[in-house]
Amino acid sequence: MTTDLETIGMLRDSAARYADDNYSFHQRWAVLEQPEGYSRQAWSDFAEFGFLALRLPEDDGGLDADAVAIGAVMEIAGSRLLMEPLLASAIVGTGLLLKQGSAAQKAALLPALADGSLVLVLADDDEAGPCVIDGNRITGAKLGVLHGDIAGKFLVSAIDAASGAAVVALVDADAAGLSRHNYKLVDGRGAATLRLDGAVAERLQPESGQPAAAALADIRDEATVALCAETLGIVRSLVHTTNEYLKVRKQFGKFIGSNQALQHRMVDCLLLQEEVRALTAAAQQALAGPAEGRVRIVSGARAYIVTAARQVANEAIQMHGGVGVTDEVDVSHYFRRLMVIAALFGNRDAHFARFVDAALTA
Amino acid sequence: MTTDLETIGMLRDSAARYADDNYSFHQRWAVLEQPEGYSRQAWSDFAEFGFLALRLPEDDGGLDADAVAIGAVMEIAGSRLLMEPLLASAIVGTGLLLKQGSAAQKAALLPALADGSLVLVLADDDEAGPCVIDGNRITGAKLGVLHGDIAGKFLVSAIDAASGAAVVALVDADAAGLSRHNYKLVDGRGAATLRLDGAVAERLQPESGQPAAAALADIRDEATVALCAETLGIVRSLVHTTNEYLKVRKQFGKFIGSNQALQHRMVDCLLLQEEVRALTAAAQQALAGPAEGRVRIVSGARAYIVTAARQVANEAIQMHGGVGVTDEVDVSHYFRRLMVIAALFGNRDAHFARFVDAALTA
Amino acid sequence: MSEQLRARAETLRQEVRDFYATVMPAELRDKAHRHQVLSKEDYVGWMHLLDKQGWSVAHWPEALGGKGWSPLERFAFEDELARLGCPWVIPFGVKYVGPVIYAFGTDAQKQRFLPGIKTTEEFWAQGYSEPGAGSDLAGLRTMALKDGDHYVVNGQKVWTTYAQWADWLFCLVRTDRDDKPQTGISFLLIDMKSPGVTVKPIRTMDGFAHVNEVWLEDVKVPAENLIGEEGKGWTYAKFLLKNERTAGAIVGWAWHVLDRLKKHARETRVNGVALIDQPLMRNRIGEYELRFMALELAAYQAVTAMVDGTENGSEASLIKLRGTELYQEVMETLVEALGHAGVAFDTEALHSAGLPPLGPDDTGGILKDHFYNRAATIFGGSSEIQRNIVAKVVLGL
Amino acid sequence: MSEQLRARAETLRQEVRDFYATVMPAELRDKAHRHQVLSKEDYVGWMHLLDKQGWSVAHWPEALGGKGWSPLERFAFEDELARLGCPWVIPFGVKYVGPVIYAFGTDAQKQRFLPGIKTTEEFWAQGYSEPGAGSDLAGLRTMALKDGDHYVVNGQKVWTTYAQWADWLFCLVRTDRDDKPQTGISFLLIDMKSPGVTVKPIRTMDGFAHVNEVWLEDVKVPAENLIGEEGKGWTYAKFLLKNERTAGAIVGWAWHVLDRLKKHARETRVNGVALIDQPLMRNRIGEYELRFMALELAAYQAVTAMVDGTENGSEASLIKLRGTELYQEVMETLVEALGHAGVAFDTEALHSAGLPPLGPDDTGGILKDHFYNRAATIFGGSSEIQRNIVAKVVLGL
Repeated sequence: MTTDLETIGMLRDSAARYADDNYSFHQRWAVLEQPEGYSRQAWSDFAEFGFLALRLPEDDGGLDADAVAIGAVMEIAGSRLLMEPLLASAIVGTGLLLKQGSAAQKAALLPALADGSLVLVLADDDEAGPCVIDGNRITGAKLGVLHGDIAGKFLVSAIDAASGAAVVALVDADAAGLSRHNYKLVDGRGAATLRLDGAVAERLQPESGQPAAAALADIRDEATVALCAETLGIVRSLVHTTNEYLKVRKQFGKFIGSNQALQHRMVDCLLLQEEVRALTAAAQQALAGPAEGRVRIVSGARAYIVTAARQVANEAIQMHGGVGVTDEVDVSHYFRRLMVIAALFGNRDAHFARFVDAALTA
Repeated sequence: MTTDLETIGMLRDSAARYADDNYSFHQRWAVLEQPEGYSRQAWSDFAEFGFLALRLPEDDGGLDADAVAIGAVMEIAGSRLLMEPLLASAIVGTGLLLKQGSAAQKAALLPALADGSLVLVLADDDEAGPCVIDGNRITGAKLGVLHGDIAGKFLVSAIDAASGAAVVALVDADAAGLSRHNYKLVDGRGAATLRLDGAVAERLQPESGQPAAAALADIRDEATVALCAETLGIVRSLVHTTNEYLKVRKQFGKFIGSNQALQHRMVDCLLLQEEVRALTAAAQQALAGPAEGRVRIVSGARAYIVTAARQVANEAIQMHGGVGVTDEVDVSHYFRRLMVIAALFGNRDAHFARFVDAALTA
Repeated sequence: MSEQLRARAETLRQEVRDFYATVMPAELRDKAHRHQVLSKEDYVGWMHLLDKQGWSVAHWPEALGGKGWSPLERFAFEDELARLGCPWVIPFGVKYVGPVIYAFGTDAQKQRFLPGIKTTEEFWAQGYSEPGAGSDLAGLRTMALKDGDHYVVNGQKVWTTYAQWADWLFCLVRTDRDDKPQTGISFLLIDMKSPGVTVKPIRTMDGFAHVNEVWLEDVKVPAENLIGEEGKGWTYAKFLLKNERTAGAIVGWAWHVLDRLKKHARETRVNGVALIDQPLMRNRIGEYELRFMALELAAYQAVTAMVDGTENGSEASLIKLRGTELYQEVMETLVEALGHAGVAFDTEALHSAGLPPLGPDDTGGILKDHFYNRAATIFGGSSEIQRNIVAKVVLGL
Repeated sequence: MSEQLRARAETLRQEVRDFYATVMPAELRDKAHRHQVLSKEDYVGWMHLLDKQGWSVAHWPEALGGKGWSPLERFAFEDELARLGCPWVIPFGVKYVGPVIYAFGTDAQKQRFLPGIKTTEEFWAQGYSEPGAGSDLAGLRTMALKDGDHYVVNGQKVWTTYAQWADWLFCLVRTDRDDKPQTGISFLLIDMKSPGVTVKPIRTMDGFAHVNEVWLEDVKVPAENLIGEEGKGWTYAKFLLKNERTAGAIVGWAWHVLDRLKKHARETRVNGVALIDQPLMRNRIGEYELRFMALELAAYQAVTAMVDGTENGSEASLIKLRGTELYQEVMETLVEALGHAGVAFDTEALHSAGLPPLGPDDTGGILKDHFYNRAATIFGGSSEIQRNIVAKVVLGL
C-alpha cells in the first residue's frame, strides 16, 4: 500500500484549491457560528473529491491511501483549519471499521461513509474506567468523544465481561441506553460525553482474526501520525503568517522584522518547522515499516512536534502583539487548534515516556 | 550568632582591597603556575586579616562569623578567583572541627588553623564505598579531596566498624597507611585521591554529644551556601565583564552591544544575577533559621544557582567570541571554576531532587 | 528596610486572609475560586468592598484618604489577594489616573474626581494605545485641537480594557500638529457619554470582549479637563508607569496557578499513580516551584530596594518578565494536565446531570484565564519592550 | 534522490566501519577512543590513511583524483567517521583550499598544489580572521601590495588552527587600499617558511595551543601565488564556504557523545540504581535522544534537498545550529555525570597505581574535548551569524 506521488500531489492540490475557494478565513467564520461546528456542504464536497474514501480499498471505490497521502490532506486541513470530522470519521472511524469489521459490517457501512451520509467516530477514552460489554449490551462512560455531537454511530472500545479481552463495538447514536452530552471544544469543534447503560451494541468481528487490542494500538498510532501532518500544516502557516507580519507591521518608525531579537527567534521557528517536517515524514514511513521501530519514531515525533508547535504558536502570538490574541487573526485560531490536538490520542508526557522507554531499552 | 553589618562591610572591603592590590588577573598567573596551585603568601596574608579565623569563637580570637559574613568573603573569592583553600580549610575543615572536636582537640589545632600553618580538609566522598574505622585504624578510599594535595591533616568521614554509626576521624597527612595521589583540577586547584590501609586515626569527640551524621549534614549545607556566595561573585563578574565588552568590541562597524539579540540575552543574564543574589541571601538566612525549611531553600538555591551560573558563563563565552575560550581572558577561568563548583558537595541533580522532595512533601 | 515595616506587611497579609474568609461574600468568593467571568456589577461590588476596608487607595497619601502604604505593603496586599484567587484590583482609577490627578491636577479636578475614583462611583478606562501606536506611544495620532473653552478630539484608541463599562476615559492626545513625537502630547479626561464617542468590542480568544476600540469623532471636551500643561502628557504618563511598579499581583497569580496545578496533580491518578508522583510531572512541578521561589525572593529583594531607595530600575521589569513567563508556563501545564476538561470551551460542559464530569469542580473557566493571560507578556509593556528598556537604562547598551 | 544513491551511501558507511575495525592502527583507534590529544604525526598519518582508502578527496571530481561524491556520500562518510570517534578530517587542504584551486587556479597552480593537498604532503592552514575581523571579513586589514613580480604582505591573522604545523597558508588579503570593504580583497597562497612569517600560539581552555596568531611582516609572496583575479577574493571565499556545507561530522559527534553518556549512565550506579534509571537523568537523556532524532532526520532532509537541488539556503545553518547546541549540552551533562573524573584536568589523574580510579577508562580527555568544543558555536560562523544569515537570506527580514 504505497500511494504514488502523482495521486498525492493531486490530493494536496485539490484540497488546497477547495480551501482557497470555499474555506477562506472569513468564510470559515460562518462554519464556526453553526451549532454543529462544521460545514455540511464542505463535508459532501469532500465526499465528491474522494477524501472520505481515502482509506477504502480500491475495489470499494477508494484510494487505499498510505500515511503520506493521508498526511497530504491532513496538512491542508491543518493549514486551513478545516472543521470537518476528516480525522475522526474518514480516517479513524473508517480505518478501524476496515481493520475490525466483518465483510457484512463493512458492506453495510462503507458506502455511507464514503458518501458522507454517515459520521462514524471512535469513543476510546478510559478516563472514566473501561466500558464493559456483556453479550450485546454495553455499559460504561466515554469522555471527550471527538465529533461525538454529530456522529451517527460510534465505535466503542470495551472489554468483554467474560474474557476481559478488548472488543470494538458498534453503537447507534440513538440506541436506547445511550445518553449523550454535547459540548464545544476550544477550537470550535464539537465533542460529547457518552453514558452507556446496557445500550445495544454490535461487536466488530474481523475475518482476519486480528485482536481488537492490536487494531486499536494501530489506529491510535495512525491517528497520531495524521495529527503530526495536521500540525505541520499549522506550523508552516504560523511561520509564514508571522514572518509576513514582521515585514509589514511598523513600530518605532521601522518594520518590527528589523529587530534582531525577533529575527533570531523567527529563525528558531523556521528550524522547528523543518524538524517538524522531517519528523512527520519519518513517522509516516515508520507506520508502513516494521513494527519494532514504530513506537520510538511515532511517539518521539509526536512528543517533539507538540512541543515545537507550541513554541511556534507562542512566538507567533507574541510577535503579533495584542492583535495575536483576538478572534480577528488566524494565529489565535491555530493556537486553539493546537491545544486540542495536544489533548488527542495521548498527551505529550505519555508519548515522551513511550519514546524514552523505546529509545533507551534498545 | 549574627555578625553585625559593620564587620561584614569591613570583611568585604579588606578582601576586595587585598585582591585589587595583590591578586589581579595577571598576578594570579604566577599563582596558577605554582605546583601547589595556591599562594602561600596570600594564605598568610589571609591569616593576618582574620579570614582564617572567621569561624572561630571570639574567645579564640575569631569572629564567630555567620553565613552572611562568610558569604561576603566568599563572594570576593569568587569574583577574584582566589585559589587558596578558604572554603576547604577555613570554613569546612575548621567548621567541622569546631562542631565535633573535643576541647583538647580544638585547643591543639585551632591556633595553627588561624595562623595558616595548618591546612585541614574534609575527605567526605563515598563514591569508592564508605571508609570504616575500627578502634583507631581507618580503612577505605576517598576520591576528589579538595586541596588534599596541600593538607597537613584530613578529617575523614567514616562508619564505625562495630556500631555502623557515622564518625569523623582526624588523620595525619603523613600517617603510615595513607597513600595519596595528587592531581590538578580544571580550575588549577589541587586535589587528591586517598587510600587508607589501617591508617592511624583520632576520632573527633564533641562534648556536645552531637552525632557526627548531623554535624556532617550541617557542614555540607554550610559549604553549599558558601559556594552559592562564591558563585554570586563569579556571576556578578561575568555579567559586568561581558556587558563592558559589549560596549567596546566592534564588529561590522558597530559595537556588538548594539545588537538587540545580544541585548536581550544580556538582560536575561542580569535577571539571573539578581535571582542568584536573592537566593544566596535566602540560603544564608535559612542556615541560621529553623531546620524544617533549610533543605528546601539551601538545596533549591544551589540547584537554581548552578544552572543559572552555567547559563551566564556560556553566554559570556559566546558573546566574547573566540577570545572567550582562551587563557587570556577571565571569562574562561570563571567558566572552569564553575565546573568545579558544580561538582562539589552534591551535584545539581542531587540538590534538585532534595529540593523537590522537600517542596512537594510539605 | 525596618523590621517594623516588615511586621506591618505580615499583619496586612493576615488581615487580607481574614477579609477573604469572613468579609467577602460567598458568592463572589466562589465565582472567583471557580475562575468564572465577572460582570461589571461583580467588579464594582468588589471595588466597593475594598474601599470599605480602606484598601482601594491605601497607597495614596493619608491627606487624600489613603494610608500612605510603602511599596512593601502594596506588594504584600496585592500578592496576598492574588494568592487567594481574588478578583484583581481594577487599576485604571485607583492606581493609574488617581495619582496623576493628585500629583498634577488642579484643586478643582481633585475635588471633582478623586472621591469617585476612591469609591469607584465612576468607572475609568485608559486611552493610550492606538492602531499604529501600541508600546510605541510616540506614534500617537489622536488630535485634540483647542477651540475656545474646549478641545475637539478626533482619533481612535484600541485595546481599551472595560471601555464598555467606563464613565470616563483618561487619554493621551496630540494637542500640537507640529511638535516632535513626544513633546506634543497632552493628558485629557474624556466623559464617555460625550457625543462622538463610540465603543466597538474586540473579541479575544477567551470568548469575551473586555478590550475595545474607542472611536472619537469631533468629541467636545471642556478645557478644564486637561491635566497639567499642554505638551506634558508624556511626563505624566511616565509618572503613572512609575507609580504602577509593585507588581505584587503577578507573584500572587503565579503562586495561585501553581497551587492549583499541585492540587490537581495530587488528586488525579493516571494508571493508578497520582500525577504528582509521576517523574515527568513531579520534576516539572518541582522546577516551577524552584522558579517560583526565585521569583518570590527576587521580588522581595526588589521591593526592599524600592523601600530603601536603592533600586537600579530593572526591578519592575524583572518581576514582570519572570512572573508572566512562569505564570503562562504553569497555566499551560495545568490546562494540559486537565485533559478533556482543559480543552472544553464552555465551563457548563464540565458537568452535566447523570454524566461523568470532565474535570474537577474548581477548574472550570481556567481555560479562559489561560487565554486572557496569554497576553500578559504583551500588555503593559511587552517582554520585548521590557528587555529593551533594561538593556538601555540599566546595562547602558 | 535515487534509491541507488541511498544504497551507495549505506555501503559506504559499512566500508567506513570495516576500515575502523580492520585498517585503522590500534594505537590511533585507542588514542581517539580515549579522547587523547593527537600530535601532528598522528594527524598526518591519519590523513595518509584516508588517502590510501581513496577518501581524502573523494568529493573532488574524478578527473582530479576524486570520486565525485554527492552531498549524501560526503555526509554519510563524515557522519560515520565521527560516530566511531575517529579523528576529524582536517579540512584546510582537502575541503577548503583544494576546491578553490581546482575551480579558480591556473593549470600551473593545480599541478603544483593539488597532489600535495590530496596526500597531505603539504599541511595547510587558513588565514581568514584578524583581530578586528572575526566573522566580519569586511574589516580585513592585512595588506598585500604588488611590487614587480611579487606581493609584499603585512598584517596579522588570528585563530589560525594548526599554523604551528602548516607548510602553507591560504590567506585573504587586501590588494587595494582604496576599494570598498569587500571588493579590494584577494586570495593569496603564502609559504609559511617565508621570512617575516611568525606564529604565536594562543593558549585555550583545553590547555593546548592549536590556534595561533600569524604575524606577517614584509613577507614576499610570488605573484603567481595569487588565485584567480585581484579583488575577487570574496567570491572565492564564498565558494569555499558553500563547498563546506555537508556538516555530517556535527551529527556524528553529537551521536558519539550521546552514546558515551548512555554508556556511562548504564554503567554507573548511584545509591544502588543505575544513573540511566534515575528519573532526572533518564528523561534528560531521553530528551537528548529525541533532539538527536530530530537533528538526524532534519539533516537527512537537508542533504536530500542538496542532492535534489531544492535547498533554500537554511539547511547548513540548521545542522550547525542544532548540532552544536546539542553537542555542547550533551557534553556538559557527560562531564557533570563523570563527577570527580569530570573536573580532573590531567587525564593521568584518572588512574594511579594502587588507588581507586576517578572514572571510567575511556572518558579520560573528554574534558579537553568539551573545552575545545565550547567554541563550536563560535568558530566557522557563530550561532549569531548563522541566525543573521538565515533571517536575511531565507526569511527576507
